[in-house]
Amino acid sequence: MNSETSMLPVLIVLIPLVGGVLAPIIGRGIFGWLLALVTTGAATFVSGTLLLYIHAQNTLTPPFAISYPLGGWPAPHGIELKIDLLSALLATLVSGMGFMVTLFSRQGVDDEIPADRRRFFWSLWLLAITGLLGILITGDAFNVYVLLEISSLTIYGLIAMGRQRNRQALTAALNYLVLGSVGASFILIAIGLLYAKTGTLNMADIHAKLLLAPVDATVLTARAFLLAGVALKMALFPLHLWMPAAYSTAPSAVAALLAATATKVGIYMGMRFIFSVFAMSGGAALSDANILIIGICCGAAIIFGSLSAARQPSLSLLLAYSSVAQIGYIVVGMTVGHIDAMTGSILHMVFHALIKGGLFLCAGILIYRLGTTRLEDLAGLGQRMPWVSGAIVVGGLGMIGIPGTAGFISKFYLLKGLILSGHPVLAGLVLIGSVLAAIYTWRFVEVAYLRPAGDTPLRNGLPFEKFLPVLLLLGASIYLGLQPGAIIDVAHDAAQQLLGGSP
Amino acid sequence: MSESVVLRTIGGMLFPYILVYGLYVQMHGEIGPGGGFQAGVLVAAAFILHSLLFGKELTDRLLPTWLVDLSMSLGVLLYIGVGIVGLVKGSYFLDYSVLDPTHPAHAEALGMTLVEAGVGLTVASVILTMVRKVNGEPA
Amino acid sequence: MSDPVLLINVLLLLLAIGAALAAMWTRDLLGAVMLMGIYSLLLAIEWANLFAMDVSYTEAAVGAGASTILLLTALTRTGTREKAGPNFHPTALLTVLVTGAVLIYGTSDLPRFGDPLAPATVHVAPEYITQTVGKVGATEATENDFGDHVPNAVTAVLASYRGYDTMFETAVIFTAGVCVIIILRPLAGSARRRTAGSKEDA
Amino acid sequence: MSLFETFNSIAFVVIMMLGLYTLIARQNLVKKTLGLGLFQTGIFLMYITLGVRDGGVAPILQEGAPLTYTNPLPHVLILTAIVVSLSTMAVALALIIGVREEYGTIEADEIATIDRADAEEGA
Repeated sequence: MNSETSMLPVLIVLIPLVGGVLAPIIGRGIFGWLLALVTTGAATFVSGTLLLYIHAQNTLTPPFAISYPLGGWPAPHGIELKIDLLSALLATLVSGMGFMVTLFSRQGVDDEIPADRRRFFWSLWLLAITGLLGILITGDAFNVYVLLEISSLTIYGLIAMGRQRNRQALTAALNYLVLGSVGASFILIAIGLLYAKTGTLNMADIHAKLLLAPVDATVLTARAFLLAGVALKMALFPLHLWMPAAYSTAPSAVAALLAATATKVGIYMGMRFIFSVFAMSGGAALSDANILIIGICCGAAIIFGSLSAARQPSLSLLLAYSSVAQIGYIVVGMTVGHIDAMTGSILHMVFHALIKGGLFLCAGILIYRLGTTRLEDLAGLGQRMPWVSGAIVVGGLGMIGIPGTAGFISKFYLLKGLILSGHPVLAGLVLIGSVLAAIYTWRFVEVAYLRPAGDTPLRNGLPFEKFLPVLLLLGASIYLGLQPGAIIDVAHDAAQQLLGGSP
Repeated sequence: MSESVVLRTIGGMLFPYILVYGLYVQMHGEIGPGGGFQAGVLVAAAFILHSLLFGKELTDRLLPTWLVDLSMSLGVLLYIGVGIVGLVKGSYFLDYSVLDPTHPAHAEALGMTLVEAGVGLTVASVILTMVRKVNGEPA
Repeated sequence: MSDPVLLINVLLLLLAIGAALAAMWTRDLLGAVMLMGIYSLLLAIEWANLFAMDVSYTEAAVGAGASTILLLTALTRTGTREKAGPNFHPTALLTVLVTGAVLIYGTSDLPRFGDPLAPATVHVAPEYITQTVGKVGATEATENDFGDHVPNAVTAVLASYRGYDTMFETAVIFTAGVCVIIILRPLAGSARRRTAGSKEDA
Repeated sequence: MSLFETFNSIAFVVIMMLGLYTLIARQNLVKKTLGLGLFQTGIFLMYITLGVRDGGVAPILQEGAPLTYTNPLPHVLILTAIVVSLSTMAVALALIIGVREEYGTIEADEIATIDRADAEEGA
């Protein structure tokens, strides 16, 4: 790596961190929003540059990953940043989504957050993004825990800001705090047990030491605690209970940010630990019993999440339960350890972030203009707000996985991988999930287009800066559905790196 | 504010000693147990004692909210700033040895003193803020 | 490990568990907080007994000091009495028994207490003690990374070798401060009334 | 292996589970927070136990006699974890005070009843 690009890895977290710490000082009025916009934009630029660089290098000399020793101390004594294709791809996704949602939220934040607290709101906002980005690029197990706590604490605070609209936001935040802290503590226990067995905290080093030692009770327990903790964080059924309440009561900008990024980072942690730390020699990272248990959880998530989504009274809750189901898809793909399924899983993470982020932004617009997302208040929305309801339908089609949308590509790879690896039942579940997604999308279509317009007053016009991110996100999902070559290439290479067992 | 003259007198005498002890724990971190975090808690405790004895108003005048809010950020910024020096001088982030190229080992110790000071500043102001806010004091 | 240390270790932990049990059992929140303070002090002594001096200082300052102050202050606004209710909770018991059994199983293959050949003792830690890690790309082996300026190995690891972690640790406490400000900044009255009030002001 | 040497393993599991039980079984939010804190101290004990070494003294290096020291790394990790635990507790207390202002109670089951009533009223 040449000298100009050599400091880029650390800049990914440093830029939003500095922004987050400066926000309480200089973030008054419009400056908080500008600061957030500039820092997330810069972070997107840096991580995008790294993604292109790593992808190019990986094509030349696979597998390629950047290592950055912090403080100049070599690993395993120091902490190193380790950026491979998956890290860079997701870092670009998270910072890019952060940028889009920030672009969206100026008026929303003015609307939903009291003036004297907005600079602190932007501080938490940027620190949340810092924590999520940090998890993606670190190569140190304990560092993951510290960054996880930063992102979690900020998210509790951000959800609690929904209190202005709905007091349930406080209990939702508190429930999430309790479950999230238990999850993080489980991860801490797992890291401690691993440290006892290997004497190191560097992920690559732990992996190397684990390969030399026999698998014993301590390692198995560490894996069990790690999976349980990560499942809590990514809201995998049946540990999803905190999520719908948190998503539906948080300020609309926060809900969009969480849906697009936070659970994805939880899944990334699971992938990273399973395949880069625990993977046994030969690549079989999980035993058949593990796959059975996780498969059951994912199947239940897909069925239960979709069915619940179809019964929810409001669009926000519908979207939240649909996320429960989508997490099932992503996890099922990574569990079987097949290259195509993993590719599908990574693609689905990206596409779901784009689509669900866009849909939650639409919900944000509804709150901004109607003050509610209750489905019965959305009657006749197709005539009253044609652009927004059109966007919601496009997003819904992507969730179903209609050919031509991005959702089709990722589900195609998921199905292919699941069938080729000999899991036809799981493949069947993915198909059933698509049918159920059609049902809950139809609920919205029925309300918005087949019912006479309601009389809830529209408060504001449709601001362009709010609709632009929606257009960009959903447009990207359509574009990637029609021209999927490049992103499939990246996802495939990332999956290969991950399954190769190189952290 | 405490009504008891005895408490106020003894507490008032203790206050500077706790502060000095906090400072000692802060500076002593490289040699013995202690460091920014423990020192920060001690300093915050000194000011909490001060406000219990002499009333919130006096402590607020001594340490107004804007100043405490500011030092919360400044502590972290000091830490990051020391790290950025390494970056700017062409080495790695948080490499303290570039602070004094002629004596790298000495520079390491200097860098650690500086970042510990940042930790202490942030911890002291955050804990003071937490207690004030939980106690329901206005912004 | 010498016997007195082990004996004191067992006694201190038994006392601490006793304090924790009492704290969890009582329905008087004020009492529970004070018992947790005592528990923290006992732990602080236990950390010193296991030669973790810095942890001992911090436990005393945070567990017995800062947390107790925060909890007591919070109790003045939330009430100090816990509602009476059943102590037996089948779901909780089941969860705890399963988790505890898995953990006990997991500890069965841990290295012996104080084992000088444990991986944690022989792999990375020795260079932290001798302080001879040496920077990336250093041409000659350093005799001592800090030139004997930093005899406290805990501080050396905390602020230098793992300084990146500590930077984020500072950011965590900063975050907590901002969270408390953002959640608690307004005073008495409900949130909705306050927003109505602030609109009138504007 | 004597009981003395396995005692710490049992002790930290007992402490963790005591905290976890309180966290789930008790309805009072402050009590749940105390349970969470207790759970976390159990993890601290686990880490510190890992660092112990026969004949080791506190890792404050002294010149002269070659001494054996306990492992400083777990101490560092637990210093960080203590800070995290304090931060979590502070945020939890802030949220609980907010809940008390909005709902007038800090018992989880009563809050759930109020939330259900709210939902039915809205429907």
